[in-house]
Amino acid sequence: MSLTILSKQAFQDFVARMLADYRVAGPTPKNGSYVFEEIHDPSELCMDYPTTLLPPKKFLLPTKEVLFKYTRQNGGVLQDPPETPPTVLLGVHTCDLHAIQLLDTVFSSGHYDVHYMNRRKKTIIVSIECLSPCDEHSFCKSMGTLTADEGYDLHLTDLGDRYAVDVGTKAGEELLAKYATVKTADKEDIQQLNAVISAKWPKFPYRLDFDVSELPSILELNMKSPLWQELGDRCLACAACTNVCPTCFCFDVKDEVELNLVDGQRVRQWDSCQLDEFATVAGGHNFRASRALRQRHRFMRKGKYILDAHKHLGCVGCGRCARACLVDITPVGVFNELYRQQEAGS
Amino acid sequence: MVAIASYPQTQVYPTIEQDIYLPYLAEIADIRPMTALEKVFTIELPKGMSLGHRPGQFMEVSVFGVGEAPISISSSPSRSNGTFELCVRKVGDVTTALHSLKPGDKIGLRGPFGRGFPYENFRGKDILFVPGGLGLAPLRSLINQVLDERALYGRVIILYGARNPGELLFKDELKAWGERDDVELYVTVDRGDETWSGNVGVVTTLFKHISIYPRNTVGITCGPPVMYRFVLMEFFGKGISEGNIYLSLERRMKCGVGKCGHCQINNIYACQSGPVFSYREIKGLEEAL
Amino acid sequence: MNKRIDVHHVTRVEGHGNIVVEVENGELKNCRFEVVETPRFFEAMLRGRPYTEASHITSRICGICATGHATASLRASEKALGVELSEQSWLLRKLTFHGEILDSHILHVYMLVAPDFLGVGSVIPLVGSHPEVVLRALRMKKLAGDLCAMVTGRHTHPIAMVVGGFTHFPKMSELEAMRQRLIDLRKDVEATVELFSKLPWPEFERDTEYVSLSKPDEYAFIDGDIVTSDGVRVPPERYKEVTNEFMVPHSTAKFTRNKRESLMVGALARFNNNYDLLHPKAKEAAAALGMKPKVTNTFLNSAAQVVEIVHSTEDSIRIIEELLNRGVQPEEPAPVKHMPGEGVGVAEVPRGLLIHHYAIGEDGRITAANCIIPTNQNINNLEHDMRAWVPKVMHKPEPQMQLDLEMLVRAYDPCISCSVHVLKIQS
Amino acid sequence: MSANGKPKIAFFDFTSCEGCQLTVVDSLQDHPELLNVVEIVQFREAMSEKGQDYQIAFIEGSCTRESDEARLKAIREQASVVVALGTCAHLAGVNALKGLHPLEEVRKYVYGDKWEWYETYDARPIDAVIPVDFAIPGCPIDRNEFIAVVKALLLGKKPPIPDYPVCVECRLKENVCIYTKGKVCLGPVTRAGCGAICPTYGSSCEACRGFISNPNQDSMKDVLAEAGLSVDDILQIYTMFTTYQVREKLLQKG
Ligand SMILES: Cc1cc2nc3c(=O)[nH]c(=O)nc-3n(C[C@H](O)[C@H](O)[C@H](O)COP(=O)(O)OP(=O)(O)OC[C@H]3O[C@@H](n4cnc5c(N)ncnc54)[C@H](O)[C@@H]3O)c2cc1C
Ligand code: SF4
Ligand code: SF4
Ligand code: SF4
Repeated sequence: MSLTILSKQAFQDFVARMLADYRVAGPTPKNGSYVFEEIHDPSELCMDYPTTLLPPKKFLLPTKEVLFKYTRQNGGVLQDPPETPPTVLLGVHTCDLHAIQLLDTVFSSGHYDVHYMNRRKKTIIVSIECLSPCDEHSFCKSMGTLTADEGYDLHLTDLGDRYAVDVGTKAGEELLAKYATVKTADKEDIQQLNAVISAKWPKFPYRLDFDVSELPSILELNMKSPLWQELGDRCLACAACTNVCPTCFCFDVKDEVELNLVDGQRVRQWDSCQLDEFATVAGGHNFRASRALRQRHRFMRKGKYILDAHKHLGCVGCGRCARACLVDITPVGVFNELYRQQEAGS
Repeated sequence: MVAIASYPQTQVYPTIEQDIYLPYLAEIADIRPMTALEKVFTIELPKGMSLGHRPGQFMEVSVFGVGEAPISISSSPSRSNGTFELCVRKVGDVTTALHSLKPGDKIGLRGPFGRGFPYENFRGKDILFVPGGLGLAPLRSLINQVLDERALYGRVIILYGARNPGELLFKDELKAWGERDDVELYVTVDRGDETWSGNVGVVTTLFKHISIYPRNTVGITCGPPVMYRFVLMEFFGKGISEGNIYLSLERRMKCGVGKCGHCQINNIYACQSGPVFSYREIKGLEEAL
Repeated sequence: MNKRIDVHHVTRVEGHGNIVVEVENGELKNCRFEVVETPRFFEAMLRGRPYTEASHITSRICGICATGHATASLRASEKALGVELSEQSWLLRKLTFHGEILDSHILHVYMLVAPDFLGVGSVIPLVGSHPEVVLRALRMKKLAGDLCAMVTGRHTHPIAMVVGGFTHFPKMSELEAMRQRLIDLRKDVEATVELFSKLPWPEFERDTEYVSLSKPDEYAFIDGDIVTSDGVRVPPERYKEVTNEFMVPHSTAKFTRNKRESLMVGALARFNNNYDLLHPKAKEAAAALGMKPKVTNTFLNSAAQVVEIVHSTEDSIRIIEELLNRGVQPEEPAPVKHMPGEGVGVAEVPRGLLIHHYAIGEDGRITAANCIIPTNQNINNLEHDMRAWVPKVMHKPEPQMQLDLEMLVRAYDPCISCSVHVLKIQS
Repeated sequence: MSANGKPKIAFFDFTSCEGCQLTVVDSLQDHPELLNVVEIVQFREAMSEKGQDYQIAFIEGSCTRESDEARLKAIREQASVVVALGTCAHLAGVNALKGLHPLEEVRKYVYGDKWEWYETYDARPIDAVIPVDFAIPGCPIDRNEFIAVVKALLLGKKPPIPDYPVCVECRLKENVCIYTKGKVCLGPVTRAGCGAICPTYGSSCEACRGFISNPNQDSMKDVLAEAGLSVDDILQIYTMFTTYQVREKLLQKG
């Protein structure tokens, strides 16, 4: 597909026009940080942002959602949950895009999850190329998520006064055709795009001391590392790490009921393997009772288990968990330390 | 790590667009009190529907307004014709709500889920069942399946333990099994009382009563987490091979379909790959036992 | 004629108080209002705590006037430490204070006072008999609570108010929506005035010394001089000259008096002293309620609250419009200028004049604290009112007499749990 | 049950600010239909009627004098379910602050030479006097949580009081963590359920809801120390609402 150019002004118009037909969400400032939020005017967007507090995942897997409604009378007549509106997600970084690809696999394979997939099918993703690292915590380059070849409908690269637009899907192409005034890239545009992309890569450091393809085996060999206990001693079990993670997808399911005690709804909401009760069963037995075991489980999932099950790594290097942790437990620190222990041991 | 085999699975949600979280309604046909804590529910399926389950599979049972809980199917496929049975221990919200229901009330169902016992592979072999406590509920499904096609199997040995005589489940059936000469049944309780003249001691103390030919024996156990290690040691002590040992594991479960993460044992989901596993499949899993 | 009225725990008031009245041979022998609330010792607890905690601790003196306590507490620290609030902070402080006045007055006139006039024991039967009144009350009260929550997070125990300003700022869209709701509220406010203008207030006159804050340019709720209807005017720092606390054995609350045998604070005192500065619409409401200063019927304290409901509604709309015009900018709290320090914070909380007085040490911890609560100031006056009221009602059957006495108590809107949280003057 | 089948509930107050009862009144603003499913038979703050045949008792406030114990016991006798309403009742709350000073000195400080007129002892939570079935934490309680607890009790479920830290709710609300602003917060060890309302409004969590069952206090103290707090400072922030809890822990440790 040919490369398209969208001036920044044209981008504003593009967004403004989409707002008539779509729920549009993108990065917006909040208290000195950024969040993905539904917008009502293009001026609310800030496309050049470091990272957001929660990942854009929340639009596909809401922190809390209704699975269905019931009434307790006559044994419960079931009704469908409310429909989600067609949505455009703007300004998704490539790390988050990789995470969404993982979620797509999780929720479409095995038992098909209509709730996630219905939303996903109604969502158009306009991602954006990162040109400089968010901060010292991002390690996308090490995780291979610093760019993406697929998973987006449209992909933007900031060329200063305009965006270069890669078209990834038919839906993206149609969106552009319907709402945007574009021009085809000329030689100068392409030269500048090449220059911008070439200039960006060296700005991102590798932060893992080993190649990411070794990560699963490093983890597997370190099931019994003393590091887990150290992490368990420090961990506050506050679940900040998993709650801000773009790939975590564990959830809890609950029944809610109205005060008439007749009508109600079954909801699911984000849950975390770091919390005490996550693996506790009747009789009080907890299959991962210690924080050490739970931290191990978390990192095993990120670097190995999810890969085993879904063919995507469970960590995309966004660095959110590292930023959120009050006791400095970071994936880079943990993975590098395990690698060091392994090297020292062998 | 050993790959987890997939046995023939019942396809409950055949079309992809169907909602895996949406329960269907079924009626409670009968409720039999078992012990102070357990009741057996006979569930009548919607007309024309058959469960088509395997022994060892479970249902997600809903009481609307209260929640959902995974419960093993306690009746055997051989005896489930438009109805099936659940044996429920009252321990929390959903199970208490179930206990307060009456015949004719409706409940919500999803499932059957999980991988049951590959009993076709047990044919021709001797089977040693070791249920502990509520562990009899899922194993009863398999035991009755085996008894209903009794000729296809070798010896059937059952070692059953409960905490006290009052907590023994399915007493009628235990009696009937005990009276059959093609079933070897031993029952024990941790603590006896004046009504009890049988064995006293934990379930592993029953192993001394039996002798088996390990190469041709399948050992199957289900019970509280603390019990597994000890039963396994007895199985090994009797010489049963890892591939011939089967366990049904309990985990916390929310979705039953491999998404919610609660039942994860290292890299596998107990609800999908289990709850029935051969020991060989899980022995490499740190968190399994 | 012998009668003994012993209302053990007056209901529909905040906190625990008992009425004890003994009439022997047609003569009033004994007449007491006992405060039996458990003492809480807030003053002693404040010692050693950082001044930054003081407003959070003292708001727990009273769940109804939590915002009032927090405000007086913050003003005491701010005065002590030389903190100057920005104009925006003042607007927000006043706005949330109006929310408090509205919330408390609505609760009082509708849920605590109105049932007496409608002949029922609580607001609950009114749900069946006068649903529109109850729904209106709930609607109005919800708005008041939401107004506070918009600024400070919640009405009971506000969060976002700190020494020097705020930690959270309402969004323009929230202000706009609130303005609209307040404008829509006018209908309910009018209906309230109408409802209360028709009530048969008991006839009872007893002049007393009315004490309140006063400011030259506004109907004073936060800061101002302490003035009395007997012509006294002192700056807040000299509050002791007016309050003169003393203790009586039948009460865990302290009593006060000034020029006369007793004094009164609250909506009626504010109305009497600051009538000229009321919003014109509030003055109209006063006319509809048949009130013109000086009003000396204690029962009309509730009517004065209705007048203030009008005033606070209108003034809230004005403040929000000002905020919308100037825009709301997140800003850091104003800085502390000096430490140590000593300061007095005053506010006209729903039930009257509230005074917090702190000494703050060099390490920012409170070394001494004193707090004078409106209800304390009123209880003495209440007993004097009772003495004047009993002879008028003692011929009535006991239940009616008891109700009449309870109504007098409720007219004060006493906040008894507040009143025992006395923080003693440490001089 | 009353004749109409509605369970009867009653509210009682001990040493408190009555903010929790007020929150109950506030919850009626959003949920007037509460009155369709329960019958309130006692609520001194809001009504004069007094019914004695209640099944569920909500108790607000701490016990701060011996003479209150009998009243508590009488409530326990009558009610089949006793719920502690708010931090005062649940954990003794701010009332326990006075216990940081010698009792006699505190009494004299406030009431001078009349100190003996007023009976008092160190504030204690209700469950130090009578068995309590459930507690609704918070100073004040959260009105949605109150409604959720009532619904659970009516359905025969365990009240849905979370046992995970405030941080969970705080992160899901996308608040900027208080620590990134250079201030400290007790969210990581405090029981959630309030919607992390304090951090949401820019203020630190002060643990008004008490601690989760299994907090990592050692690590928490390291975090606070790293943020520049002295041992004294740490003790002070740990005693705002949780003096009683902290003392119990210390006593257990011996
Ligand atoms: C595959 C499988 C088969 C089971 N078969 C049976 C059976 O045949 N009969 C039977 O009585 N029970 C069975 N259980 C156990 C049963 O699911 C739990 O006891 C039940 O979920 C408790 O639900 P509740 O709402 O009554 O309790 P809750 O009120 O939810 O909780 C009570 C306690 O159980 C824990 N718990 C919560 N959810 C679960 C969960 N999903 N699984 C386990 N523990 C949980 C809680 O941590 C709490 O400590 C089975 C469990 C599994 C995983
Ligand atoms: S817990 Fe807090 S709000 Fe509730 S009564 Fe006690 S001090 Fe008041
Ligand atoms: S502000 Fe407090 S509650 Fe929120 S995440 Fe940070 S530490 Fe946790
Ligand atoms: S954030 Fe903390 S202090 Fe605030 S209400 Fe919640 S638990 Fe209480």
